Amino acid sequence: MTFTSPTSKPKQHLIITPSSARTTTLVFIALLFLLVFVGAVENWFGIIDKLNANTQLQASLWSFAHADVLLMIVLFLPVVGGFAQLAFGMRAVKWRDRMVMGATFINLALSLLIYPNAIDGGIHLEFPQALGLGLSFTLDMLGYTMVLITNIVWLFVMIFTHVYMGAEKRSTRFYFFMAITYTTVLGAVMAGDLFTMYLFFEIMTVASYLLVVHYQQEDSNRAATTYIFMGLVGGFLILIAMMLLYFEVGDLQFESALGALNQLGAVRYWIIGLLIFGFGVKAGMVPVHIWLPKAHPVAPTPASALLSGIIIKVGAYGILRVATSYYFPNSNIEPDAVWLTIENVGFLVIWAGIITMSVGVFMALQQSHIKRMLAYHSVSQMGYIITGVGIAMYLGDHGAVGYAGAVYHIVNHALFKSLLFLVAGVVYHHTHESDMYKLGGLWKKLPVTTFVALIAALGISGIPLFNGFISKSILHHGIVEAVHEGSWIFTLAEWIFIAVSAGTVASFIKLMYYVFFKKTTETYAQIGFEWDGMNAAMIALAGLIAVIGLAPNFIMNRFLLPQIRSMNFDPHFVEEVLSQLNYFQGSDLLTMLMVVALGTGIFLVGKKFNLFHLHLPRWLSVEYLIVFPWYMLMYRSCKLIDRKRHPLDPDTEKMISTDQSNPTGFLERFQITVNRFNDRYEKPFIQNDALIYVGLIVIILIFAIIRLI
Amino acid sequence: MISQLPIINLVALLLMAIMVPFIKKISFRATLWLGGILLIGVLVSSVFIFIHVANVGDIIYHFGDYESFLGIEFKVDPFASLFTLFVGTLAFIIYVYSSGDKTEGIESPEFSRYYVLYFLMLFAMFGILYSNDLFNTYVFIEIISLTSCAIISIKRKKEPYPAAFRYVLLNEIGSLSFLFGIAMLYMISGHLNIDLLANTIQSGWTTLPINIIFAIVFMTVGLSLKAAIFPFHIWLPDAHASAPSTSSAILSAVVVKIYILVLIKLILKVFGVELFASLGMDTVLLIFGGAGMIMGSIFAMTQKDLKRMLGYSSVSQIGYIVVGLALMSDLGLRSAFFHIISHGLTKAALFLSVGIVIYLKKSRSVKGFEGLGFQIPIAMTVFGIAAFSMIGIPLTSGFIAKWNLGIAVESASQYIFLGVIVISSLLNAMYYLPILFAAFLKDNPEHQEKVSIEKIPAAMLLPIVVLGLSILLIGIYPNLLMQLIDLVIARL
Amino acid sequence: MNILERIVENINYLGGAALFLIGLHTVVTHTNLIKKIIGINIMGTGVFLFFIAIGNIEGGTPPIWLEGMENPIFVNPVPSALILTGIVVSVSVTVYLLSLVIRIFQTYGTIDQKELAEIMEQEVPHD
Amino acid sequence: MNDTIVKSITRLVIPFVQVYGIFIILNGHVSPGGGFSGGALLGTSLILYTLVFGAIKAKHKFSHKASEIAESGGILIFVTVGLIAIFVGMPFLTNLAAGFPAGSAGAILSAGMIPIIMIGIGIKVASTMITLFHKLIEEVIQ
Repeated sequence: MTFTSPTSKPKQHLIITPSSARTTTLVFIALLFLLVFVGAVENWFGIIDKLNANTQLQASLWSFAHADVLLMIVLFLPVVGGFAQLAFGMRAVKWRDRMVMGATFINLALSLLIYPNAIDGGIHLEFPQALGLGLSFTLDMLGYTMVLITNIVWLFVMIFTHVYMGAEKRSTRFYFFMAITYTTVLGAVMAGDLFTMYLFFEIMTVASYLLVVHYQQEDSNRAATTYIFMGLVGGFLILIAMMLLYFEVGDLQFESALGALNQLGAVRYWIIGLLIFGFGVKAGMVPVHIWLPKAHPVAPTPASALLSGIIIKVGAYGILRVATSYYFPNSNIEPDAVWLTIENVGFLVIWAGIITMSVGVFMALQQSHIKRMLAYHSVSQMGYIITGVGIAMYLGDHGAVGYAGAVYHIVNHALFKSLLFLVAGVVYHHTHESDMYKLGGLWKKLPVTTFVALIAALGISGIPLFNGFISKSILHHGIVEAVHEGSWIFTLAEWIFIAVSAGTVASFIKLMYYVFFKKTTETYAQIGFEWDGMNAAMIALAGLIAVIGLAPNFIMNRFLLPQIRSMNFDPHFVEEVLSQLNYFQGSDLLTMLMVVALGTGIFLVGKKFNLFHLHLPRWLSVEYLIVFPWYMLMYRSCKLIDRKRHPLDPDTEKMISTDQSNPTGFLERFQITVNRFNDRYEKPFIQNDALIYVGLIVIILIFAIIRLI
Repeated sequence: MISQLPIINLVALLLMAIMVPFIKKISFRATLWLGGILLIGVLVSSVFIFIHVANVGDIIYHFGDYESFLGIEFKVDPFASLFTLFVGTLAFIIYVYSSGDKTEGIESPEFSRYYVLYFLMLFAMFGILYSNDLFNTYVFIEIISLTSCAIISIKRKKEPYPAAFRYVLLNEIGSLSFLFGIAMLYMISGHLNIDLLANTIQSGWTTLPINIIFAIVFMTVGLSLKAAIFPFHIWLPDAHASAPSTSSAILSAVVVKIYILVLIKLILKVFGVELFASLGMDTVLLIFGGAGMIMGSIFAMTQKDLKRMLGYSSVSQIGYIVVGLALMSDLGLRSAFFHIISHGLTKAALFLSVGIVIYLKKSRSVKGFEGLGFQIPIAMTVFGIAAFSMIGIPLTSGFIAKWNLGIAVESASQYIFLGVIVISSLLNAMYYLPILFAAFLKDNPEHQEKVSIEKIPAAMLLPIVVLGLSILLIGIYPNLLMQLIDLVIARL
Repeated sequence: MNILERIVENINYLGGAALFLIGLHTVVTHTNLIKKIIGINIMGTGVFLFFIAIGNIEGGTPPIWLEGMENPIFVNPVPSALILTGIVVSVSVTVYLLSLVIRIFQTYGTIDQKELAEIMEQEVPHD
Repeated sequence: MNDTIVKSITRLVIPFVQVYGIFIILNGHVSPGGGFSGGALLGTSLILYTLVFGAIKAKHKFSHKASEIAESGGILIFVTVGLIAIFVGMPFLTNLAAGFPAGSAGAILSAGMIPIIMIGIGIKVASTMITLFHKLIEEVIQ
């Protein structure tokens, strides 16, 4: 008996199923809400004036928007929804998905409503008894910016996920932990003190672990293990810094602690250093970025989009928040010790950012796996943000440009990087191929995807009229400012900045060329174009990228400047320089032209001479540098204890080579070494029960008597 | 009447212990019910005692109506009543669990003996906390060592015997050191009553300092040996591993802490902090505690046997308590008390949930956890909560304990211990997390998609759920407990 | 001379301490489990002797008041009472240890600690 | 131990040992000695019997059941006497103040409750000594 297998599906042009119609409508409504929000904020057609005329309506709306409980609803709606989804997911998958999207949508709508409250000086909420120290939430404009961008990206990614995860196993668990991660991200950015921030940050690490490990394959398990351990290390570094800060300052509210900090010596450096490293782990700062390129490729696409788009930003947000609160110098006073501290640290942070961006882009150029390349670009783009943060720290009260650039770039990067990951997901969804050299010619099959990918690539490369250009030019101004007011050495940083931008251009030309435009023998007959929620979500994100690029002043004037004005930045500087910034001035455009030309050149040269297949020697990898000293220490101490027997197996040399094909991960290697150590150490003691008692009692007696004398 | 309650508690526990062999002849089930009701009664009366003591004042109880310098004296202060409450609560929870899990290695004729030992042990623990007399404390300590050793070796299997032998041997050496210390103190003062001793210790220090040095060193080392403070821990992993899970839970969660409480009582009430610190003993304890925090975790990482792993983890956690104590400040003591209670709840939850795993799989290997999260979801969730508490993830009591210890360590300017806490937490993560991952994220060939809860008796599930919830409760509202601890410290 | 006098004066205490040390030495150096138990007992005896020595008064009588006594010098009764309890404890511990040794001998066939450790190591292979 | 001399002598000695033990228990409050010493003597007499006549015969004299009852009974006597004071409203184990008759000094029936407690302790100690010894022998026989 033979089956006639159905041949490739007949081509379907723009067939809209009811479900895709529903999701598209949702996207449309969401965009409409955003439009109304922008309109209301900008007072188009005199909306606000009309509202003001109707006092009763205005009063009720106003009191609703200023209700503190709204903040708590925005914060806890996702997690409540998450439990409901868990209950629903067992029975009706359809309703679960609707609930996810609905909850996210309501959250977005509510968070838009908070805007007047946030701009009036922020909401402050306290729960004094919780967790001993008390939790507090503050929503100023910086936090609000983060909340809003999180909500926007989350909604579109969730709509995408609805289609994408439809056929996946264990999707209920995925949604549940997605919801918890959502709440924790919101909690971390709404936090009013470091303790609250740490609480949500730590839970976020654990919850997002479940997102990374979702496929439960060998590689995803290993990547996720790296992720959670590095996350825990980061968390513990923050914990130490927090303990020091709490003890020395006595309060963890995000406000200036100059008086107490001035009394301290080196501890001042320890606190800020540990905080930067702790948050830097999550932010993907070199050299603690190693989890990032591992975790992103193995996670499900929505998870990597959110991981790269939102979660790593929380790390950058953390650095920005602590650097500009506790340590923030007061412009009224003369430079003091804290000022000097923050200036020195800021100097290092700028260079950390510069190194991060160059390492990221250099590694990205070598990759063939689409998602890994995007992950390295995340590292690189985080370098931009960290540079901005560093400028804000380094220049003190004149650092407003760096501050604005960093926040602006956080917003922009959230949009285009999540979109790029979604594109990679769509490509994988249709072709089941992630190696960009094996793909090609997809623009005919996936026109919408190609279009949005192009917009996102233009955005990330910093082409004028797209959003990346705006934030990059602000950051560029910041570096120039640092050269003027600080050290000439930042001229070097400026050059690197331009080179990195060129590298970004080159690698996205590469991506677009190999994936979408290259001619290939593969026909991908099975792909038929179909309009669905994924396309709608991606187009919405692409639209936002373009709109921000065309009208950059909206975010600047309505979000960043209110925040900056409320802080201790030099008001003269802010009004003179920052609010007068002209993004499309000649020199910037010229620089950009140079960057594009350089980038194209790099791409052509690289393609011609096969430079994209270079690989670094193993001993340069960060993991090797961590494992090897530890191994040698153990090896030596084992030899000291027991000279006769070789402490480790002869084939352990293999274990320390960071050979990717070797299945033993970092953790296993560590455990094996410890095990040998344990065997050597503890056996002899156990065999002579009371010996240790005799020895120690004699030692302690002698010690006590000597102390007495 | 309320001043008679402590002694009624003690007598009730003792009577229960000796009546078990008789009642069991009528019905074993009746014995279990009676024991449970009795424990509830003891718990309720402990609550009353605590309220009375907190509001009215210490209960001082003279046995046989003799004066303090003649007879045995009980003194129920907030310290004693809080920790009897702690002991009673955990004992009740573990008792309920043990009534469900009757199979683990104990043969049915031994059940009643198990409960005899259990109630005797409780009797002795209550006695230690109430007693204000050193020799009386010694006797109760000996009762605890004997009963706990017997509980370890009650299984008719091979491996517990050498473990129990080592346990008794070392415990006995510890007890004799303690007794030697008592003899030294009796020699200089002629008193065994703690309050009277404390009055004469200063004059003794001027006349016979060498006696006091010997007393301090021998008593500290003896109690360290019994409390498994780091270099003296070698008996603990074997002993706790080979015992039935309920015994391991009570041993690790409560019994070991009792010795630390005795040490605290000695340091604060008898010797005085200054005298103790002037001999450098605080440094010694600090080193022991710090080394234990790290080494306990390192040894735990490499264990193949799950319960041995938990035993080593106890060693590391005892290190936290000892560091808190060795700081010799109110903050340090606060963190030590909090950690005693937090670790008691957490370790009980861990041992009991592991007990369910053993009940199900009849194996104690660290490896066999694949897919267990779907077979016994409740138990593994509680295990997860407890593991997070061990690591110190916020929202669990372990985080608050670490936070308090961190603050205490800073106030004593021992900044290096901040690093030690972090490294130890990280090492904890290294051996707890893989188990959790295996349970929830790896598929087991024999695991069915359906969640099957009904295989486990409710009497085993209920206690661990209570433990898990209380870990979270204390983690979210630590002030519930902190108020009580502050009261204890203020009145100590 | 002075030192010798003090030794003679405190001979009771020194004897107690010496017994304690001898017991400890036995526990640590002997691998035979029964000898370890004996060592524990010797240690205990040392401490008991120490206690009794504290309570002793030269020329004292048993501390029981009978009619017709005038200004009796009693020996301090408390240490004796305490040591009675101590002996009870010591007896029970000894019996318990001995029964454990019997069990160990029955299951492992040896009461030597080194051999025991070897057997146990063979039975539970590491890794 | 099938030696007639030993057996006969043991038969002869045991009653004296036991009577002496009981004497020491009952005179605990008027002369050195007491429950523990007397109980130990009582126990020793039965241990001697076990050594000479073997464990099986000894079991007939003093069975498992009897030992259980005696052990718990000893403590019960002690605790009950102690509890009487609580019912009167005095601390646990209060002697004369709780209403126990003092008697005349030096007589057997004097010192309030102490003789009763001594009897309890004596029973307990004696039965414990025997039980421990029997248990050890059982272990070996198994």
